[in-house]
Amino acid sequence: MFLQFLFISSAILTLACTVAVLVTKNLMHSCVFLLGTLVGMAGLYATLGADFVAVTQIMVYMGGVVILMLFAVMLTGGKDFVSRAQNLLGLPASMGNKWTYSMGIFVGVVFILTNVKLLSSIIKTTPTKTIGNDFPSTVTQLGHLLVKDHVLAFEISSVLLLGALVGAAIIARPRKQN
Amino acid sequence: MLPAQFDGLMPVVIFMALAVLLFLGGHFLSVLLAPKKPSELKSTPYECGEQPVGSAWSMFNVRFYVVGLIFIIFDVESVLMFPVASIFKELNEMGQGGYALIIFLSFISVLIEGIAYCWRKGDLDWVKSFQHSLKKETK
Amino acid sequence: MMSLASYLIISMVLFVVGLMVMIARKNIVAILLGIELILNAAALNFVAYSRYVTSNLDGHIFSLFIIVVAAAEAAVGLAIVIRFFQIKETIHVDEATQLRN
Amino acid sequence: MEYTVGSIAPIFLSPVIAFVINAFLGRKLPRHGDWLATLSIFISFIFSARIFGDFLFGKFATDYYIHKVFTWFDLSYGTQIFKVDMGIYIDNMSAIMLLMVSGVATLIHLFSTWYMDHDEKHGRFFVFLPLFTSAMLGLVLSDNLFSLFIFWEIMGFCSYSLIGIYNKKEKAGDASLKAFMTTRVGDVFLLLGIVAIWMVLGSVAYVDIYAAIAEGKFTGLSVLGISFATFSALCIFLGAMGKSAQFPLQVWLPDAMMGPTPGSALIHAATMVTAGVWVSLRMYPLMVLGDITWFIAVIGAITAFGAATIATVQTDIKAVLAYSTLSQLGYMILGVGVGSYNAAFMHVITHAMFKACLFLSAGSIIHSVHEQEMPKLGGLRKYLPYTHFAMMCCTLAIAGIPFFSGFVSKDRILGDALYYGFMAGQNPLLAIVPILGFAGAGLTAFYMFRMMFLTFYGENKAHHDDHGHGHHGDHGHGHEIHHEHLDARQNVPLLILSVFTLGFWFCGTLTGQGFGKVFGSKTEWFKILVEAPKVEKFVNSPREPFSKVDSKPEAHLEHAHYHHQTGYAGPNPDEHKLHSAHTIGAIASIIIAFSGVFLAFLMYIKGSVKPWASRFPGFTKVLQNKYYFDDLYIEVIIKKGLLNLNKGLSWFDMGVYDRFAVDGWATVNRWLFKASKWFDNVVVDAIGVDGTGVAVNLFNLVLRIVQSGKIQFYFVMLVMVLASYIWTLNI
Amino acid sequence: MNQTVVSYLAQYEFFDFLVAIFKNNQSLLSFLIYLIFALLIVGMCATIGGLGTYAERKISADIQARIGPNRVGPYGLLQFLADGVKMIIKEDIMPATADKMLFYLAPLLCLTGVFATLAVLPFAGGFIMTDLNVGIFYLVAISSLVGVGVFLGGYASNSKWSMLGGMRGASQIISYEIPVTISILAITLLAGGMGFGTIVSNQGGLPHQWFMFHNPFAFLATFVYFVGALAETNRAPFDLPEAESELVSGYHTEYTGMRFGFFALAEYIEVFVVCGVATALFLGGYNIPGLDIDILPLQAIQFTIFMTKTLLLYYVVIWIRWTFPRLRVDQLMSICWKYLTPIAIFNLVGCAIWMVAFNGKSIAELVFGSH
Repeated sequence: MFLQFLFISSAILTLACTVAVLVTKNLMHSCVFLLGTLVGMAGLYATLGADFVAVTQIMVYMGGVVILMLFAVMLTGGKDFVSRAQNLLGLPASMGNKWTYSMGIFVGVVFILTNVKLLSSIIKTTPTKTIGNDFPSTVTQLGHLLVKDHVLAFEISSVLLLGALVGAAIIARPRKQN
Repeated sequence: MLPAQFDGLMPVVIFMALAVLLFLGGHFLSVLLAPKKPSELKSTPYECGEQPVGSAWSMFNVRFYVVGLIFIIFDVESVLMFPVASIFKELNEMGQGGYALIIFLSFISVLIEGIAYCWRKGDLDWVKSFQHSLKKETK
Repeated sequence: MMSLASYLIISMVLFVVGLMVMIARKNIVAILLGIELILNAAALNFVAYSRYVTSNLDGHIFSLFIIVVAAAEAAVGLAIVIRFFQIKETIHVDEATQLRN
Repeated sequence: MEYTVGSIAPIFLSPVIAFVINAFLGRKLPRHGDWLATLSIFISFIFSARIFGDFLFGKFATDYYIHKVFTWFDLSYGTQIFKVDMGIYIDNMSAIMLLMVSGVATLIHLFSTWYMDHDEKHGRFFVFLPLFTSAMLGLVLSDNLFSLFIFWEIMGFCSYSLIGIYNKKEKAGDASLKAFMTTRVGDVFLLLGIVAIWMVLGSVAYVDIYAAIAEGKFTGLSVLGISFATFSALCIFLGAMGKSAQFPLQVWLPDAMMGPTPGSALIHAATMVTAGVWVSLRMYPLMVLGDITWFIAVIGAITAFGAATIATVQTDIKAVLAYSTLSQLGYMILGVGVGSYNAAFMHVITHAMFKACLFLSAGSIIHSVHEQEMPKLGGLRKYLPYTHFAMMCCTLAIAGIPFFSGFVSKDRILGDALYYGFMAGQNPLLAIVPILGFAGAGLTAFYMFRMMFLTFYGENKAHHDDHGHGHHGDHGHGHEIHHEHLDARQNVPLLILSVFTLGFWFCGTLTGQGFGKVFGSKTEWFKILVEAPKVEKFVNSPREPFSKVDSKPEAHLEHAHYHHQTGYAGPNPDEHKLHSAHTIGAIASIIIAFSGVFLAFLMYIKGSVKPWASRFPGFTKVLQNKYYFDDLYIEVIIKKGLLNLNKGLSWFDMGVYDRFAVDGWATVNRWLFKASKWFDNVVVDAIGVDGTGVAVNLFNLVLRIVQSGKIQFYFVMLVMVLASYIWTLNI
Repeated sequence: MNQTVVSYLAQYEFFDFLVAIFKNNQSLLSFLIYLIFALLIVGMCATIGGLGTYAERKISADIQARIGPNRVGPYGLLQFLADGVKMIIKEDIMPATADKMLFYLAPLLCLTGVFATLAVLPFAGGFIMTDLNVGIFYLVAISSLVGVGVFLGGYASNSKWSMLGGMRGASQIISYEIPVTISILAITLLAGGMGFGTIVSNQGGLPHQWFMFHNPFAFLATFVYFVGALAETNRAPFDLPEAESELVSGYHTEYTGMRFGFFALAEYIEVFVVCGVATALFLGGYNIPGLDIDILPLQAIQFTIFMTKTLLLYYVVIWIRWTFPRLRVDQLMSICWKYLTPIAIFNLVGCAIWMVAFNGKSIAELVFGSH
């Protein structure tokens, strides 16, 4: 009962915010709607019994990525995307125009059709388990997986992050005046 | 008789909902009770009585971004460390403490390298870039 | 109502919208938003399969690493965007057609 | 005694650790970490001594060995086996070699701390020295050719670094490059041989190779028209020639003295050059199977004699030593070739001892006097008494004077060579081997005593000059020579080494010929313990995993007993002939050695015989130019040969190919062109060319849109292609 | 499976009776129980938050040798109610150039982030709303919503003071999250789990059983956590985002009336939560000294112990605010990245090594022998 409620509300939050990301005129709002999408995704993870992934989603995206994006929006001219001259569709130029939107919709339709073709057969043929209402703790299992089976990925991810840190810090570091 | 297990998530949702309700309720109350006398002066941003010049949405120092950048990397690393940390004790009691320690320390050592790099390169200094650019300009 | 199919459909919608964002927007930051959506769609599929099809948690590990990689990608991508903006004074994607400044 | 990884690995690892620490932290350590390097080698020495002691006093059996294996990587898939094992192989020979390498290296390190003190390259020197030593120790420990090759190359790199350590000097840089490139010629062949064996056996472990020889796996195979065994043995021996500086790849070693003298001591005495002999000894059964021992013997004899002749005219003290090393290496290789397995290896050991001591003594002289040209030295006996003593012992040893180690080992080699050349019924042309060998022995005695007399006897020219011209004169070598005191780092290593120039340590008897036993029951331990591997016993020998504690029952080991032996194939039927050959050889070599010494005495002390340098100026010039080998390589092979080959090729390219093929074709084309011109004008140009142009333009329009650099367009294209692909799938 | 209030109550017989009343619609029953408890907690926290403003003024007055509020109610105790009423009846002003949606959303995000943390706070043995397996991790994660709220509040006002405050606030909050998270990791390591129930039950009532005195590294981690938490809640001396003398009022310069009230409420409740977490992680939580049982009447004692410790910490927070001068922004950053974070990593490494070296025993167990 509650599970269904959680699923429906999360799904609605996710989908609504996703669409809002697409259609909103303001990049800042777009980022905030992305936040909503991500929170909804966390809810969906929770309905799948993936508590750790859900909280990771909140921690990394909400605490990190979204704030970073908001910073980036501010740093790349917060006013720019609002004050720019608007085009026929009433959207700021940098947020897309009629042509790009129609292209996007076209691609989206093509993709959905393709995906429906794929999914229809996949859903039919994939044997799914019957799921009880159990909500086992995933943390210890994930810990064991990270330490045993996926230890290499675990260690390499640290190197990946180090690389990302160094690379991004070099790129973003304030330069001397030319 | 035990309750359904997913109900354990209910308080989270309830508290969030309560926050929203409280917020809406507060607004409702203030709509009911608060006076409404808008004027142009009230709706200008506060700048100590001066006429505001330009929008506040202007560009900021890249330093903020660099801090955010370092943060997100460390954030993700600590996320990955949480499951390992929470089974650390269990592994230790199973007699695999040394192995877990090596895994854990080699992960952390990379983290330390990251912070050492940023420290070395001055990304952790807030003022350095300002002073640097000031010196440049005075020359 | 709660089944693999519904999660797959949600993930499909996320993916499509992400794709549309990437194509429709001309702002590089907005394109990065689209990329985040697409990555999330993939991660959701992994977890859904982990719950409904397989009986192990490898899907969770996968989505964990997707989140990790997404964070790294966002950090580097946005750094590039900021650098690009410092050079070109714009973040319109059509300006970014050359590999050198 | 038990052998675990923990009791063997430190031999190799402790110098490696010292290397790592010195490489990264050397600058911050006191004295650049030279004490650390020395200490690490000393640790190796202790562990080696333990193994040696166990092998000599505990097991004392010829066929005892330790072989531990671990899988380095395993890429097998299905029936395709691709598995590389690494391991440790220690037999009696390894145990002796380990002790020698680590012991000599310890003393050289100790000496270097004195010699390199206040040198600008002090720190770097002590980075490479332990690495070099560890590579040699690893080479000795390794159980297969592949890991041997790895250490081989590490040594090559280290010798390159050590020779060229004074990188400001152009000559040093050239010398290091020369060493590197020349040994590389040999290394290519070595690798070729290893790969060839790998392709046939799927393994390059010594035991596997021995077992394969015993089982006859190599018979019937042939490569390039020669038998496989010959091919692989030849390749491996060519590698050994490069490393051990055998004729005609000898040119690098004399130049290698550009490095600091202790480095030369390490390269020339204990480590690198003996690696070539080592691999020849290890692969001895293969050499026998491939029937190239005569080749080995001839090469060794030529090197031994040729280098000795050159050494007679050198004036630089280090150059004399370098050529004497070449010559002695020639004896070792000669020993391998004539089947004197045991004596060749003994010569490796004895030579390592006295040559290390000689080089260190030379270093001591150079460091004290700051002069290395012998004509400018003289009379140093009074100033450097300890150095003089050590150097004299070593000179006696290398000259083959009885009671000293060089006599024992060299005499045995020469005796076997005598047997090989005259009595074994070989090709009579091979008589050249003992003849050259004995001639070289005489020359050795001559040039070594020439060096001694010029350096330590007579009057001190450098010193005298100083006094003559006063202190304001030429200060180029105007250092005051101080009387030498006993110093733990300067002299004591020399004295310790000079103790081991006595022969009885190695042969158990004072004379080396069976008289005057010293060691009692274990007389001739060396000869008993070291013998050519008997390949039959390696068939199906069990492999021990790396982690296993060694627990071979000692009771099964029968104590070794000594028998004469030349080849690997058991007791020699011609034992009495061999014995008489040895007796003749001993007497002959004593006579020859003393005559060499006497000649030197006459020339350089008494002065009653004029040095032959002035009597045969033409020949002297040839010798001084080292038989023009450098010129041969540079002027003839590289400049005339390779450059002319280049020129010839380019001439072929320009003159033949270009003129006939290209131009000729052009002529044909011209006719064809004329013939087709009208066709071209009428048909092709109007329809084809213009039509193509229009088509390309149209296509270009489309492509230009696609190649816009606009990333979103690429997204669209990507999705379209993906979608079209999925729609073609039949699901 | 998670321990919750409901599953705690379910072990008593009257729960079955209640289930019967609700015709076996267990979810509804759970929902009601949760709702009641949630309202209780929210009411309590709102009161504490309100009283916090009063306490703050009163304590500051004491420190500065003044009297402080003394008009409304006995000892001015009802001052916060008067403040609340005042906020509600103030006019809501929004700058004309503001981003309206985000202007509304920002305080809501702060409030949601803080309220959601209350769901896992361990008040007493059975009185944890839900003892999620990812408890402390969840708390850290969800409270980062406050950072977004602060930033958006600053941004949406379109005022320069607000913008500066918001930028500073966001970067301060995210920066100090790192030492806090790593200190918490150290405790996770010691406790062997992230759930609050696990963490608290691994400690004891007496001080030597607390994680604070488990080993020297944990002792250091306590202070790292506390300093970082102060900064995360924008409390003095880390109150740069709302520094009056520099930025007028920081990110909530343009906020008036109820919306300002929500920011303030969120801040005060967050301070309470942070102190509660410190209590649960380091100071032994709700454990009764010497007693190790979990039955219904004793819950009250447990609750009292927890609240006492928390409120003592709350007092310390206020005390610090009125004692220390504010930091400069560059000092703020260098304290975080050059002192706290390396120390925190050192603590984490030290705790890990301690765990392996001493097999998870605390100092007291090593000294006095385990019991």
